[in-house]
Formats: sequence, structure tokens, C-alpha cells
Amino acid sequence: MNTDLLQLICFYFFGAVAVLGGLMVITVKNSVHAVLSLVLTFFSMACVWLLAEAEFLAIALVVVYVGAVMVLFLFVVMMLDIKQEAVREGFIRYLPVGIVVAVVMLAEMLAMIGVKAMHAHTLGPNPAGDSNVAWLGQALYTEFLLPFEIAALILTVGIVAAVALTLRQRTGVRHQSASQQVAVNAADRVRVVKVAVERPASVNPAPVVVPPQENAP
Amino acid sequence: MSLSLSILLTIALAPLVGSILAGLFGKVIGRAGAHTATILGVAIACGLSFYVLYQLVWGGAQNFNQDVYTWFEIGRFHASVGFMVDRLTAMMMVVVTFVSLLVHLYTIGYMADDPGYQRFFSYISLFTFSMLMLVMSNNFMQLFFGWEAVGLVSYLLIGFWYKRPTAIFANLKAFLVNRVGDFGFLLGISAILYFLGTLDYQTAFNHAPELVGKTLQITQNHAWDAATVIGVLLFIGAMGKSAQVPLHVWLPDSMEGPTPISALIHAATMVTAGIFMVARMSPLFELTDAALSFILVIGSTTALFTGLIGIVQNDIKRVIAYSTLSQLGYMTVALGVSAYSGAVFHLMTHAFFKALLFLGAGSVIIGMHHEQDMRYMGGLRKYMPVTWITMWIGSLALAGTPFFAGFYSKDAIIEAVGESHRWGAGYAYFCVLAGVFVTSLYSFRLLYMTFHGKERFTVAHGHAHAAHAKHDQPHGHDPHGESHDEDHADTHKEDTHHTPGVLEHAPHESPWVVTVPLVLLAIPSIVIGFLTVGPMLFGDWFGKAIHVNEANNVLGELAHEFHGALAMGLHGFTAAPFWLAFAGFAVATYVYLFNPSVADKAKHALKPVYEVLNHKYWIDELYFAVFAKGGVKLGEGLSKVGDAAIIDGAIVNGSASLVQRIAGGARRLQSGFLFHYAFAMILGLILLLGGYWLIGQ
Amino acid sequence: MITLSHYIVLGAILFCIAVAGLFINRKNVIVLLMAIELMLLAVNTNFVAFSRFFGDVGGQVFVFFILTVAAAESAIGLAILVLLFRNRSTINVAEIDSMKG
Amino acid sequence: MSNHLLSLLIWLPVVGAVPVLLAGAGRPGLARWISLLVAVATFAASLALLPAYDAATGTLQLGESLSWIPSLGINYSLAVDGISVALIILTTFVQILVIVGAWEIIQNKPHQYMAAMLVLEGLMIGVFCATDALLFYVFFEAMLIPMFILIGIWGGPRRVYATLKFFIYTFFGSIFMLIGLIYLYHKTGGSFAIADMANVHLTLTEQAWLFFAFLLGFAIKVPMVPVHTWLPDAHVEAPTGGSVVLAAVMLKIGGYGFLRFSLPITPDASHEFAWLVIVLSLIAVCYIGYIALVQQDMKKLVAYSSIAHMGFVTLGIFIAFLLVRDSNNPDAARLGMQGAMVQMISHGFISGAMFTCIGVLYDRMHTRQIKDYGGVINVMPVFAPFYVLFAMANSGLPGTSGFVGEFMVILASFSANPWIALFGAFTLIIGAAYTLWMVKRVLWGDIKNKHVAELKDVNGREIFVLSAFAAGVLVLGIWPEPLVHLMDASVARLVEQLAITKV
Amino acid sequence: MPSINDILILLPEAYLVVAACVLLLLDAYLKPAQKGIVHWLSIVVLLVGAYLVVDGQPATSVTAFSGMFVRDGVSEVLKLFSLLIMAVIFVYARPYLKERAIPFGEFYTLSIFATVGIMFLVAAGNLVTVYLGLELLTLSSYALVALNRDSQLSSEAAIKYFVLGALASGMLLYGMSMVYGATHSLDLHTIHAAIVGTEWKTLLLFGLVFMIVGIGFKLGAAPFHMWIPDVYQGSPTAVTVFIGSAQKLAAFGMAYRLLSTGMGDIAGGAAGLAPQWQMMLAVLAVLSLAIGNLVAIVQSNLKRLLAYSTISHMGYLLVGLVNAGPEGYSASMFYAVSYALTSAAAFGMILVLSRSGFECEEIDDLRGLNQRSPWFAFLMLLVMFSLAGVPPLFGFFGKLLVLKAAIDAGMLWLAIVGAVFAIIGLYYYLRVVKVMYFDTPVEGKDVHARADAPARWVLSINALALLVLGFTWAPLLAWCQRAFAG
Repeated sequence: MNTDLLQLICFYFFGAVAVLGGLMVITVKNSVHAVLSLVLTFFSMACVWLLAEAEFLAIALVVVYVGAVMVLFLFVVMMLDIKQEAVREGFIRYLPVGIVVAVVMLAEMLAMIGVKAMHAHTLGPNPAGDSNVAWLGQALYTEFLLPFEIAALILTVGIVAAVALTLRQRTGVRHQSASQQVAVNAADRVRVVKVAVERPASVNPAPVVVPPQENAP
Repeated sequence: MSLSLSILLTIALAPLVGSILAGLFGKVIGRAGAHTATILGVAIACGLSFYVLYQLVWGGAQNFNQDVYTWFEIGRFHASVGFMVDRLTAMMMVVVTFVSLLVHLYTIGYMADDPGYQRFFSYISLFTFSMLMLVMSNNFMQLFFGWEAVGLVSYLLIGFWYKRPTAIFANLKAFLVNRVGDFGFLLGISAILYFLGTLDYQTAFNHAPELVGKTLQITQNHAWDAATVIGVLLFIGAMGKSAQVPLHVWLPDSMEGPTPISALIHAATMVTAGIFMVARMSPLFELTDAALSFILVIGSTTALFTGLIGIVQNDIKRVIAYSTLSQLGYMTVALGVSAYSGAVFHLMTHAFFKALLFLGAGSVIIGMHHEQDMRYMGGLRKYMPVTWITMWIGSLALAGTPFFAGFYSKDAIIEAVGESHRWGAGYAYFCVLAGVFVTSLYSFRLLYMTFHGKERFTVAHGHAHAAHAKHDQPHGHDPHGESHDEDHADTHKEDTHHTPGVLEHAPHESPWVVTVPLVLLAIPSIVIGFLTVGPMLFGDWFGKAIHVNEANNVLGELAHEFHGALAMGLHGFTAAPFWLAFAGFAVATYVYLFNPSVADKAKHALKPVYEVLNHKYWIDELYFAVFAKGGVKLGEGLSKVGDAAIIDGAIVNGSASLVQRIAGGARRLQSGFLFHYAFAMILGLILLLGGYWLIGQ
Repeated sequence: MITLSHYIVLGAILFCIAVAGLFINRKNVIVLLMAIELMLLAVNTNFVAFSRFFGDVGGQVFVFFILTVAAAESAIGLAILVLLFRNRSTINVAEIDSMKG
Repeated sequence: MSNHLLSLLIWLPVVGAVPVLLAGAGRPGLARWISLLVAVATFAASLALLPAYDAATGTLQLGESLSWIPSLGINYSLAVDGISVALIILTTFVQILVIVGAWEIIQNKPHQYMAAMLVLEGLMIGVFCATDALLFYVFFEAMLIPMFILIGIWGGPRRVYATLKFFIYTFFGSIFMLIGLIYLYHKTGGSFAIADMANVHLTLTEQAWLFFAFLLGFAIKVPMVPVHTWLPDAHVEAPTGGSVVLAAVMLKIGGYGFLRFSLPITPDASHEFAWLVIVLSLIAVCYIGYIALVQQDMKKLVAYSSIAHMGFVTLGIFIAFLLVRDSNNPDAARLGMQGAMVQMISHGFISGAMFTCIGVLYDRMHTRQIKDYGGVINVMPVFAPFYVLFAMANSGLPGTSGFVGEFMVILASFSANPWIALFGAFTLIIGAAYTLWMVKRVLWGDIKNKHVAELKDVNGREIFVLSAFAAGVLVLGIWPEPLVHLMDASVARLVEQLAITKV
Repeated sequence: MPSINDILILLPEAYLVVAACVLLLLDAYLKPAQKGIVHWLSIVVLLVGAYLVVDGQPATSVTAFSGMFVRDGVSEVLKLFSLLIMAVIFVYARPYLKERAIPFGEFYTLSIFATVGIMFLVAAGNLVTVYLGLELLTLSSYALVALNRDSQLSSEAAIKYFVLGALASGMLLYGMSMVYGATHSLDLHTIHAAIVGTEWKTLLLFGLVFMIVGIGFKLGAAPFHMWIPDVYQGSPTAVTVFIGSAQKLAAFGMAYRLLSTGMGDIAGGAAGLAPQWQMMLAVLAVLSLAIGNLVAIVQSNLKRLLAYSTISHMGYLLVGLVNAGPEGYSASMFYAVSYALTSAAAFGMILVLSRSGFECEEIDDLRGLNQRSPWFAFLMLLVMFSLAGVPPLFGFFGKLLVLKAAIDAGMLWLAIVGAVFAIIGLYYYLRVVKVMYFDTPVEGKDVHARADAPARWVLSINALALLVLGFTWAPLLAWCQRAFAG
């Protein structure tokens, strides 16, 4: 069997699975299913990348995405326990709009990308040589050192942000704050309200003194 | 010997100083101080005016023409304040200051009880100043200044009793109608500046011949003769000030002012400013037959038709007012036939006898405790003999009785019209002749109704009623006066307590300050014509001040037949005017003295005519409806449609609310839904892409 | 024979699916996040393909960074989601519209 | 010192506003006195312009120039000619009266009021001094801010509508002017100097666009029909002092702008479209006259009358084109333009005085409706003559300043076209009609109601203000030559410039 | 290979990163009562950073790390002002954070990280640096927006911001991939050079469109503006001020790097894609002007109003950028700086006037401010007039410059559109002034300046600077012009 043809068949197969998975992501009712469809897509795309001999990235995709990100997604989906039935309302109504927009966009994109010209580009010898990892690593630690460091920063931010947002200090617990109690100012607590003398009795009289509030947390 | 600037300045400024003293410091100097100051000022002016006249006529002084200060100077245009004094001016100065002086004196008595005493003196002195500025001017700018300044004082004085709704209506009306005239006048001055490039009299007159052949392109294919345009425009100014038809409507109403004012301003001086102006501009008017014909027709119409109204009036002052209108018409007619000196001569004589009549009427009004309706008078001669006699003198002069002042001037005018061949002269001749009859009729009607016959008033003792300027108007004041303002009505109600014809005291002769001026005016009313007709009309008295083309010189023609004042007077008895006047006298005597019922019968028999006259040809109503009401309606319409609806409503607020509405709509795009936001972004992307795709194709 | 256009068209299709997913889905924020992941996948495919076909390492390095960032992004995104759910007890997009206009 | 006189004039009041503000709400008296002091000092400084300025040449003088934005060629450059000097002195003069006029009338935050007034004064002087277009624009626009505040805080019940309308309206006009200025900057190759702009060659089309940009900016300020509707609202709602400054000085800036920009920069387009401005001016005189006639609110009436009178300013300026170019009558053009200038100054006095008078009444009765008054003269015998005097001046009575400008403009416009003069002279009738009818309804007559009966006559402070205005009105009316002379050479230069085509 | 020189060029950024980490640790170990020190320290950190930016500035443009990082005049100006504005924001934020118990440490660290992101973004010489800088900035921002953890609005804003931001960066990346495909390079200068020879012009254009979406999103230009109002409103005001001011500088820098450096400008001649992106930016500018100004009119929430105002201001910024030449860039940068300063003051005012349990957010909350705090009313007046572009305030001159830039580029129509919308825009700024000055305060809503003295002082200086800079903006302009002169 011709290697080229085999590659092509593999490409079409994985490509089709990826597209199918993608479509399922946006259409299935169950969020868990959607996540799993996305995992499927990632897997297929990893294979497609492999066909382009981007081995490191293909593995990274599986490891980073499927292994970490998607698990996180699954975790959140399950943690939040979203009611399924409510989530799908109105789906059919907007489907046509979605299809039209997507198709128009695809048409425009394909028209502009110049698919024909690209058709001429076939896979040449692998520029990475023997090791895709070495190829990448070389670039990463020389030319792309600065971005690499920035990426590290971004990860730091990710950590700090995630912690800052989700670390839950127990609020609403009433505890005594001696310093606040000492620093209290009478004027802040008691407000003398002038009441009109001639106001008829039927009208609710304004409270003379506003009761002191609870200690602010 | 020449005139000095300082004398002229003193003449002009002395009344002004008096006026300022009385006006600004009236409280400080008190009543006596006020009248002393102003009378002193006017007296100085009067004395010096006589001196100036003397110098010019007998002293051999040269005409004076000098600028006092530059008002503005822009390129070749120049306006200044200055004096031009020649015999014409000097005569006017004398008339103005003399009459003014007498009116000042008279006012002491007439206004004795009025709270606005100082103010009044201030006004009339200010008027004297303004009038002097007008007549002494050597340029158009100053002429216009004086022109409008006298208008201002007239406005203030007509409205002197500002609590009276009718007075403040009349003064507004007077000012506005005058403004219509001034509108033309100002355009006339503009035309002079355009064609002659100057505002200076002398320069303008010197260059006047250049006007011939010049035209003013009014429309694409129509050009008007320059001189005619100037003449007509200037005369429109004169029509306003001298109350010529159709701008005469303000003068009768102006009688709302105190009587001294009627005498000074609305009879003797201000209203004659138009006549004076045209005479002064004679070098310009002589260039245009068309404008003079226009003047002639207007003047003769005024002379006859306003006189007719005088016959049916019952208010003593109004009769005289219409008489004034009519006489102004005569003067205008004289101008129209190029008999400028005739006009000015009549102006002078008229100033004396009409001031006399007005002051006399004022005296009657004082005597009648501010009753002005002649229907409630009668038989006053025994109560107020001096007034009676002087009024007779004035009326005789007015009617044109030979040897009286009015005779010479009026007869000369009639003769001049007869001589003239100008277009419209025939019509004018008819009008002035008919006018003589009418004049005589209303003059004697007035005398009879006021001084003769039986007393139609009763004296109600003990009926306490304030004897001040409150009075009712049984003659039916202009109905629009009431409808004009809502505030009008309630003031009027107060007055209805007053029963007409009931006096709380008997009539009495006026104090000496009133009668002395009457006497002093009566004298020139008799003799001034006799004395001056020769030199003024037929001699070269005015010199170059009045310019008449040889071809138009009707007075020159008449001069050939003139053989002295005495002969003229004697000849007067044989001429048509005298007999027409006599006819008027006879009719008046019969109807109003011997058989008053005839008057009523005639009124019924000639009801339509009476109605027409009584309503003054409905001109007031017409003007009120068209200009006043129409103007307000137009203003309201423009305000509602133009400003409120179109500009503010549709455009300004409309665009604001349009923006608001668009904003409200655009706001809804921001739905708060995440998918809409994403959709918007993607749509933007698609559009940008599509745009480029299309361009790329 | 696999050509560049194969990859690019596949990328474009995935991209469009992601786009469609973004606004077909009116209920669940998580699906939105997943659509974005799909979009990044499309981008990555492009980069990989260009890099491979033109022999430039930059594209693949870029993909490496995109993967890194996407991981951090997911972490933050999910944290926000959790926060949202905690505050509003829903992640239904159609209910999150308290700010509008 | 003298070469910084203009800067002093601009910044003295602006800086003077700071201590006024600092004096604070607690010591209103002190704030008042400081502001009066500053205003008087500014006035004194402005009088120093008279000897310093050489009226014989009419050039821009007392120039100062400081590079402001060197990279854009924007300079802080000031200079004055006769026209500016006159307007500056008008400004400083009116300012004193406004401050005195507000003395005890403004009880709510007087320090802010005074400070806003002073800042406004400085900015207005700046407009008259600036010879750099951008600097001009900055002053021109900045003026709006204190005015906005003045109307908004101390104004009447509909002040918000009025003040927003005022601000947006004027901003609307000037923003297009800004575009025009930038375009010109582009054309001059990087200079905002007005003189450079005047020298740059422009095609007729360019000029036409620029002309309309300027027209929009200045016409709204003047204001001309049909962009005038902000003025009545602004006036009605503004406090007395605001109205006075607005009418007396701010409107003049529009007319001044025409002279400084439209005329020298777009002479051919201005000539081309002079008919338009003339027609609009005549509409202002006639149409607005009728509208003024039916106003029920005194301030509105005077505001409309301002529009009508400002019509003479634009008329006088633009007939100059007909006269110079079509009739070759430069002297008449000078006459017309002088008329416009004198009218500006005179209207400054008259409208200021009229608004002060109305303010006097309003302070006592808290109404400006004509129908609420009647017979005021009975109870305010000192006030009434002032009112009559100013009304008369407003209706253009000779001997008052109101006459001079209109007289000159009408004289000149007759030389351009008699019909223009005809419609222009219509003001004699309609102007008198609306002004005096108001006088009749307000002053004359018997006491209308008990509120009128309780009116107190003017006090010494008010008499001072009114007398000062009256002096201005009368002196200018009786002897305008000094003012004319001050501006004549400058006007002559402008007229010469008009004759030169740029195409 | 990177050398020590590269590090030196990068010194300010490196320093800030280290400092931020130190602060983070410090915060973790400090007792709650001592946390105030983090506040002052972080301000010092920023100021030192600013000093380092200016101090080590090389005379000419230099690059580091294989062209990944550019240190030139443009980045200097943008960095300096970002740092200064961040310092100002920290001052404003302290009382606000304190009263709302928003974690201090995280706020400061994330803000500093975001600032570092800005610094990388505006100094990027490579698509990768652009992307990473952008992500560093936006990821921090997402977290900051959500930092008020108990607020519903805050989390709603965060999720909206996050989803749309991710979408935008997805599109940006897609565009970058296309550009990469067309030019075979990620380096901006190389891309620029490759434009001439590329056979894939359409592909490039295609990429450009996608990148412009990314830029448009970051700027908040319509139709990619939808996130702005909600995020501005929902974020803690202390964060809104950051998004509304310093981030605009970043967005400008990003636009400049991607479009001018990458896609070519007028100076590059016909070879570049300048005509194409000029046109696109013009469209975005008009839409932004229209939507921003129009919808702002109907807002009642002050933060939302300022959000729409931002959109319109970005429209003006784009008007300047459309010029596609040094004049236009300097005008736009000047505009960005002036806007950042002004909007910092505007939001600072909200911060200073807010207090615990009361966000001074509604326009009506300002009613009668002049009667209670005349000084702050006056400052707010300056801010509003500056935003409206009324001389002599700073904002006017920015507008002047961008309008001039448009006219210089022969786009008179765009300048006129800008002018027309300035008029509409004026209305809502005036409305704020009106509320403060002309309305009487509502009982019980007595707005006072409650913040601590430093915030009040800095706010005063910030707002007064708008007035002072109105007279003395020449050096800043010269600086901006110099940055683009090379």
C-alpha cells in the first residue's frame, strides 16, 4: 500500500473523527458527554498532528489537554452538577442561525485562504530531522527563551488567580474584633433624629435612636 | 459782523441745562427751582434767538455754518454736530423758543397741582433743546438726531400722565407712527449719502445738481430717478412728523398729553419739523417734480379730509388737533407747489395762532376742571373773558380773516396752488378751497359750543371729587384703545363714577400765568402776517436758504400782483377763500348758535357721512387691525411655527430626541447575553472578511 | 498525499464549529469554554501544519506556548465558573444578564 | 511691562479667581471684595491699552509670542488691533458692573459665582487677543465652561435644559470650525497663525467649505437666524450677571470671529455667500423682531431683540463685500463695518443694561412675565427713567449708542443695495414696537397689583450699575468718534484685505 | 544566544517580576493588620520600575532575546505611563479594597503581573511575545475582575470578560497563524519584510482581519466592544480603573506593533498592507464613535457611562491611528496617554467617593456634589470636560491631534464624523456636571470624599494635571513624536 495514500486515509479518518467530535461537543445535551467528545477530538487531532510529524506537540496535547485540562473540566462539570434538562432549551431555534453563520464563515475563510495554492505544498522532508523534541527544544531555549520565561509567569498567574478566586475564606462568621470595638465612635452609632412635633399620631413616628448595628466583620 | 459759535451753543444748550437741572435734581431744587431753571434756560435761548434773527436780518451778519465736533469720520464720510444758521433757521429758532417760553410760563399755572411738575418742565426744556438741534443742524445726521429726539420727548409728554391707559396707548402709537416716517427719512438720508457722498447740508446742496440723470436700480429692469427717490423718502419722514395722511393717526391721539404740550409740540413746533425740513431741502426737492407732486397730493388730501373730521369732534382739543392736521396739510401743499416760503410763512403764523388756540383750550379745560367735552360747555365767555377773546382772535386767524396772520399765509398758499401747473395742482386747489370752508365751520363751531349758547354744565356743590386729571371721554375714544390691553379695562372702570358735565365748582378764569401767554400769543396772531408777509413771501427774505427753480416759482408769479400787505388784505375780501370762510362762519353761526337742533337733524340726515367722519374713515381701526393686531398675530405665528415648531421643535429638540431614540435602540443591542456579544464579534469579523473578499474579487 | 490545504481546511472547519458552538449554545458556559478550546485546537493545527510544511520551527514553538497558556487559561476560566456558580447557583448563560443596556 | 500687558489682562482675572474661591463660602464678603478688586484692576489695566495702542496704524500691536507647542507650530501669540482694544475695554467695564450687580443678589455660593465670572472675563479677553487660531479656539471654547456653570447653578427653573442647549449648540458650531482650522493648518504647512492662514491660497471650493465651517461656528455664537434658539433660553434661565455677560460680550465674539477668520481667510467665499449672510441678517431684523413682539417674558424679549440687533453686526460686516467688490466703494464698506463694530460695543452696553434692569425687577418680584407688571414707574421713580433710557437706546434712538451702529450700517447698506437698507431700516419700526410696548406694559399705567405696589426703588448699588451703563450708552451715542477713531485704521486694513482675491 | 546585555535591556520587567513575587510571598506571611505595608511597597515597586524604564533607556531602539523584545521610544512612553498610572491606581484602590475586604496581596501581585504583561506587549518584537504579553495581561485581568468573590456582578463580568477575551485571543491567534503561513515568520520585522515577496497576499489579508479583531477587542472598539460596559460595571472599581486606563496604553502598543511594525505603514510604501488596515480601522473608528457616544447618552450608571465613553474614545484613538504614519501614531499615543490619565481620574473619583456598602456608581449618586464637596465636584468637572474634549483641558488636545492626523491622511470625512460625535458625546459628560452642580442632593445619599488623604491628594493632582497639561502638553507631544521619529 502506498504510504501517501495510507497517510491520507489516516488523515481523513482522524480528521473526520475530530470534526465529528467537535460537532458533538457543541450539540450533545449532557455536559459530561461534551467533555468526553472534546477528549475524542483532541485525541484525533493528536493523531493528525502525528501525521505531520509533530510528535512532541501531539504528545503534549494528549498529556496537557486530555490529561490535565479535560480532567479539570470534567471535575468542574461534575462538581457543579448542572441540571441537564434546563440547559438545552431553545437549542433548535438557534441552530439554523448557527449553521448559516458557520457556513458563511467557512466559505469566506476557504475563499480567502487560497486552498488551491496550498494544494501545491506537499510534505517534504521533515525539517526537524530525527528528533522533533530536539528541534523544538533547541529553539525554545535559544530563540524563544524570553517567551518561555513569560509562559512561566503566565502559569504563575494562573496559580495565583485560581487560588485567589477559589480559596474560600469563611465569611459571614461572626467573630469579635476587639480593636474595632475599642475604636468605635459614638457619633457613628447613635443618630439623633429630629421628629416633627405636630406630626399626627397615626403616622409612624420615626425612631428616635437607631439601634447600634452589629459589629462589622 | 458774524454770528459766534458760543452764542449758538448757548442757545442750544441753555434749555438742555435747564432740563437736566429740573430732571435730575428736581427733588433738590423743588418746584420753583425747576421752573425757574428751565424758564431761565429757555428765556436765554429765546433772547439770543431774537438777537440772532436781528443780526441776520438787520445786523448784516453772514450765514453761519460750522461744525462743533466730529461725530464720526470714516474715509470720505464724515458726520458731525454743527450749526447752520440762516434766516430760515433763525426764524424757526425764534418761533420755537418764543412759543416754548410762553408755554413754560403757561405751564406754571396749568400744571400747578401736578405731582410731575419738575418732570414736566424738564421734558419741555428738553424738547426745546431737541427742536433747536433739529432746526439749527447743518447736516442730516444731526437733523435725524433732533428729529427723533423731539419724537422721544413727544412720546414722554403724551404719556406724561402715565396712569391713563389712553395716554400710554397714544404715546406708543405716536412714537411708532413717527418711526414709520423716520424709516423713510433714514432711507432718504442713506440715499443722499449714496448719491452725494456727504451728510453735510451745504455740500449736499452744492452737489445737488449732480443728481440729475442719476438713477437707482431698484429691480432688474427698473430704475428710479435719484432725486425723486430722495425726495419721496425724505418726505415720508416729514409725513410722519408732520402727520400727513396716512400717517396722521397719531396726532389726534396725542392730545392725551397735557395741553401745553399740545400747543408747543403738536401744534406749533414739532409737527412743523417736516415742513421745515422740506423747505430746508428745497435745493433737493426742486430737482424732482414727481416727488413734489406726491407732496402736493398728500398735503391737499390731508388739508381737506382731516379738516372734515374736525367738524364732528366734541373734544375741544381734538377739534384743534384736526385743525392742526388740516393746516399742516396746507403747509405741505405749499411745499408741493414749490412755495416753500409760503409754507414756512404759514408755519410761523400757524405756530402763533394754533399755540394760542391750544393754550386757550387749555385755559378752558382748567376753568372747566379738566372737562374737555364741548357738549358740556357753553356760555363760558362770561366766566373766562380773556380766554374767550383770545380764542376768537385765534379762530379768526385760523379761518383766514383778512388782516389776521392766518389770512396772509393761507391766502398766499391758495393763490400759489392756483398758479401752479404741477401735476395734482388741480386737485389740490379744490382741496384747499374746500378746506377753507371746513376750517371756518369747525373753528366757529368750537367757539360757539364753548363760549356761547347756554351753559350745558351743572355745578354740583358738595360733590367731593378729586379735581385732578381724571376725566371720562364721552366722545368715545378709539375703541381699540380699550381692547388693546387687558389692563386697560379696570382703570377705566374707576372713571365711570364721574358724571359728565357735572362740575364741583363753577368755571373760572385762569390765573395770569395762563392768560398772559394767551395775550402774548394773540398779538402776533393778529399782526405777524401783516408785518412780515411782504419780505417773507415775496421778498428775498430767506435768501439762499430756500432755493426755488425759476420755472416753479409760483410765489415769484404772485409777487407781481403783490402791492403790500394792506392791499392784499383788502383784496382778500373779494376773493373766493374769504367767502368760503364766511360761508363756514355763517353755517356755524346758524347751526350752533341759533338753532342747535339743526345739528342733530343734520347728523341724522347725513348719518353715513357722519359715521364716516366720526370714525375718522376707520383708518385707526384699519391700522390697528392690520399693523398692531396683525403684527402680533404674525409674531405669534412666526414664534410658534418658525422658532418653536420648526427650529426648536423639529431641528434642535428633534435631532436631540432622534439621537435619544437611536441611542435607546442601540442600547438594546447590549442585551446582557454572552452569546449575543460573541455573535456581534463574529458578525463583525464576517463583515470585515466579506468586505475584503468582495473587494478582492 | 496530504497537502497543506488539508490541514488548513481541517483547521478552518474546527474553527467554524467552535464559532457556531459559541452562539448556538445558549445555556451552558462550560460548552463555551470547550468551544474556545476547539478554536485553539484549530489554531494549533494551522501552526503545526505551516511549521511542518515550511520547515520553520517557530510555528511549533508557538503551539507549545499556546498549549501552556490554554492550560492556565482553563484554570482561571474554570475558577471563575466556579465562582459564578457559587454566587448565582447557575451557569446558564441565558440567566446571566443582570448587566445590560 | 507693557509688552506683557495682554497676558496680564488675560491672566489677572483668571488667577484672581483663585483667591476668590479660596476665600470660600465662609467669607462671602471677602470673596466679593477680592473679585471687585480684581475686576477693577483688570479694567484699569485695560485702560492702559488706550495710550499703549497706536490707533493711527491699525495694525496688530502689543504683540507677545511664546512658542507653545513648537512641534506643531502653535504659539501663544497675542496682539490687539483697534477692534480688540474696544472689545476688551467693553469686557472689563461690563465685568465690574456685573460683579457689583451681583453683590448681594447672589447669596448661594457667591465665591463660586464671582470666580466663574472672573475666569470668564479672562477667557473672553483671551479670545480678543489671540492671534493664533488654536489659541483663539481654546479661549473660545473654554469660555463655555464658566458660562455653563453660571447658568446652571444660579439660573432659573429650566436652567438645565437651557444650559445644555447653550453648550451643545455652541459646541456644535465650533467643532466644525476646529476642523476647518486644522484643514487650514494643513494647508499652511504647519502654522496656526491667523496671519498665515490669511495668506494661504485656497480654491473657491475650499474657501466655501471653510466659510461654512466658520459660519456655523460664529453664526451660532452671534447668534444668527436660524441657529439662534439657544439664546432666548439661555438668557431666560441665566442669572442677571450671566445674561449681561452673555449679551454684552459673548455674542460679540461671534462677530469678532467673522472679522478675524471669515473675512481674511475666505474672502472670495465670503463674497460669494455674502448674500446668504445678508439675507439671514435681514431675517434676523424682521422675523426676530416680530417674534420679540409677542414675547411674554421680558428677558426673552430682550434676548430676541439681541438677536435682531446682532443682525446689524453681521449685516455690516458682510455688506462690506458687496461694497468693496461689486460697487467698488471701500469707504462705504468701512462705514458699514465700523457700524457693525460700533453696534457690537453699543449693544454691549444696551443689552447689559437691559438685562440689569430686568434683573432689578426680577430680584424684587421673582417674575419676568410682562403681565405681572404694570405701573412700575409709580413705585420706582428712579429706576423707571433708566429703563426708559435703555429701552430707547434699544430701539435705536439717536443720541444713544443704539443709534450709531444701526445708522452707519443702514447708510452703508443703502450704497450696496437699497433693498437691504429697506429691510434693515425696518428695525426702526419693529424695534421700537417691541421695546416700547414692553415699556408700556411694565412701566406705564396704574399700579397693576399689590406686588407691584410693594416694590422698592433701586438702591445705591443698583443706581451705580445703571448709571455706569447709562453713561456708556449716552457718551457713545453723543460722541462716537473716539471709538470710531480707535477702530478706524484697523477696519480700513480689513477692508483693504477684502478687496484682494485669493483664488 | 541571550547574553547579559539582553537581561539589562529587560531590567525593568525582570525587576518587576521579582518584586511581584517577593510581594506575593510577603503578603502570605504578613498578619492581616500589617498588610498595609504591601500597599506602600507595591507603589514603591512601581515607581522604581518607572525609574528603571526611563533611566536605562538606550538612545536608539534596541532589541533583546533574538528580537523578541524591543526597547524603543514607543515602549518607553507606554511603559512609563502604565507604571505611573498603576501607582496612582494603587493609591486610589487602597481604601476601596480595605472597605470591601478584597484580598490585598493578590490584587497587587496580579496587578503588577498584568503591568508586566503590558510592558511585554508594548515592547514585543515577535508574534509570540505579543501573544504571551497579552495573555499575561488578560489572564491577570480576568482574575482581578473576579476578585470581589462575593459579588454576583463581579463574577458575571468576569465570565463575560473571560469568554469573550478567550474568543478574541482565539481569533487573534488564528490570524497570527495565517500571517505566519503567509510570511513563514513570527518576527514582526521579518513579517514586514516578507510582505513584499509573499505569494499569499489574500492569506495575509485574511490573517490581518483576524488580528484586527483581536486588536479591536483589546481596544474595545465596536463591534468588539460588547464586553466593555458589563465588565466596567461589574468589576470592582479598583479594577475597572485599571482596565479603563493603563490597559488602553497596552492596546495601543499592541495595535502599533502588530499593524505598523508587522503589516507596514505609509512609510513602507505600497508594499505594506497599510491601505487595508487603515480602511478597517476607519470602519471600526466610525462604529465605535457612533455606538460609544450614542449609547452612553442613555446610561444611568456612571461606570457604564464611562465604559461607553471609553468605546468612543477608542474610536478617536483609531481615528489617529488611521493616519498610518508617525504623525498619526504620535497623535494616537498622545491620545492614549491623555485618555488613560483622564479616565484614571474619573474612576478614581468613583473610588474616592465610594464607601463601604455604597458604591458611588449611579450618576444620581453625584447629585449636589458641589454642595457637599465643592473641591471634588470641581475636579470631576475638569475630568468630564477633559473627556468631552473641551479646551483648555488635556483631552481636547488629544482630540485635536487625532483629528489633525486624520485630515493629514486625507480623511477629512473621518475627522468630520469624529467631530459630529464629539457633539453628541458632549451631552452625557455635561449631564454628569449638571448632576453635580445643578441638582440638589438626595437626602440620605450624601456623597462625600471618604477615602484616605493620600487618595484624595493624588486624585487632586491627577485631575489638576488635566488642567495643567492643557497648557503644558508640548513636551509630552514632543516625546511622543520623538518615539516614532526613528
